Amino acid sequence: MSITVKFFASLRETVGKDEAILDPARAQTAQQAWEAATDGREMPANTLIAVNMEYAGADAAVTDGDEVAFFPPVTGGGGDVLR
Amino acid sequence: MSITVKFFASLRETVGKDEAILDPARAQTAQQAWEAATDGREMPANTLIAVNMEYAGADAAVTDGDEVAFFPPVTGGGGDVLR
Amino acid sequence: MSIKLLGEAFDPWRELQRHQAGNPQLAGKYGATSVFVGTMRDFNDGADVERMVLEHYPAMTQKHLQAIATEARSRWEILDTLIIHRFGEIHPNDAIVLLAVWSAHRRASFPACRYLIEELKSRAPFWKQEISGEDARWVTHNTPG
Amino acid sequence: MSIKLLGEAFDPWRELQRHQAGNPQLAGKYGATSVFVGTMRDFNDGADVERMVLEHYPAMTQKHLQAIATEARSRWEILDTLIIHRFGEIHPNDAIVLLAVWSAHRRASFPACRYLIEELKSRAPFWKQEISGEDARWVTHNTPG
Repeated sequence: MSITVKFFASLRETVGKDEAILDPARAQTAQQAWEAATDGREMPANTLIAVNMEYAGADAAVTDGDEVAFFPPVTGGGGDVLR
Repeated sequence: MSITVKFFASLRETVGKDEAILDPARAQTAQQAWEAATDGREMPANTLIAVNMEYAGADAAVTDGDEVAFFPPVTGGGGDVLR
Repeated sequence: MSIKLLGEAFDPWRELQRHQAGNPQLAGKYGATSVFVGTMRDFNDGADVERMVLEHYPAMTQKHLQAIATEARSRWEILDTLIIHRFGEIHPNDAIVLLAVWSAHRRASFPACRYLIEELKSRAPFWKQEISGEDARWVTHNTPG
Repeated sequence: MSIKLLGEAFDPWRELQRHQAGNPQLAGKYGATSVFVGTMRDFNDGADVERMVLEHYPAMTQKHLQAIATEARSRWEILDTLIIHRFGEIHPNDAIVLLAVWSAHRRASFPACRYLIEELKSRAPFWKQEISGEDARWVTHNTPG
């Protein structure tokens, strides 16, 4: 019985962990999952959220068995300047 | 001292030759070169003309040493239906 | 429709050869193939970035690339698509992404190929980190074009 | 900038490999490669066309492909272009034309590649003839897309 929280890229380094396992009682929304997994840290403004691999808002519902991911803006692909 | 006249693709078959060499005195325009090279045949409506490898109109000047070409609409490339 | 995530360098042209050879049912059906390859450039503005590390969110990446390809097929008449994206350590001149679209006509293959790269860059969960010696710096945003 | 007119079948992907291998000065400079390959399709509307013969006007073809490539370079920031066009006898699934553009950014490579094929199809002096047994029929016009 748990919610899996994942952090990627610079956000993983900011929060100092790549994953947290939460008791589902601790979070009914993605925002609450963030807070429970980061000990109440403020979420950076440009954070992207995915619930079960789909983009979602901070108020998206989360429930037992869900995977909630937090990450910075994506920078994949090629064919552009990097700086 | 001559003007070279060339015919391509279906037009080559229509006029029954791929090349004619003209006395420059016989043609001052591409139109006149066509007439001299085809014994006065009428030029099909969609005929394209090139003088020295550049597209030109029927009234384009031609002179000694020039190469005048007559051909139907172009159909090169790929990636389309042929019929 | 084929999607590959690769942890090692690949030759995009060999992958295209292989894909066509492995899909003989396509032969004679397509008149148009549009391909885009995104490649890591040198950093010639004085910075000595030696390589990049490309992190991704594997399950979500796979799912989103699939969704993007499916969306392209619903918008244009496409016979097949191939998407290959690198992750891990990447060096200058390495291909990062390969996108290919096979269709009967170029009026489908061109916009579909462009659509794939724009969607991929805005939605697929990849993150680039530039490495210079001991120094690692996250790339914070993609440029639009 | 390379332009080839070929009388025999070619593998577009091998040509791209070869072109990049032969131009090591490009390595690390391009971030974007856009490619278009036009291929002969089967004739599946009941007609039994077995092959085509593609006639051209060699000196003018070379000159016009050169002009089209030069025009593309003046419109977009392009590092290199490769144009290969077949002539002579062509069979289903043969590549007819290959167009490739290397540039720093995809905002240049995509429109330049599209420009090359549209200009080539409207200006380059090639003529297709379909062959069915003893029967030869000139293709009278290209479709727009």
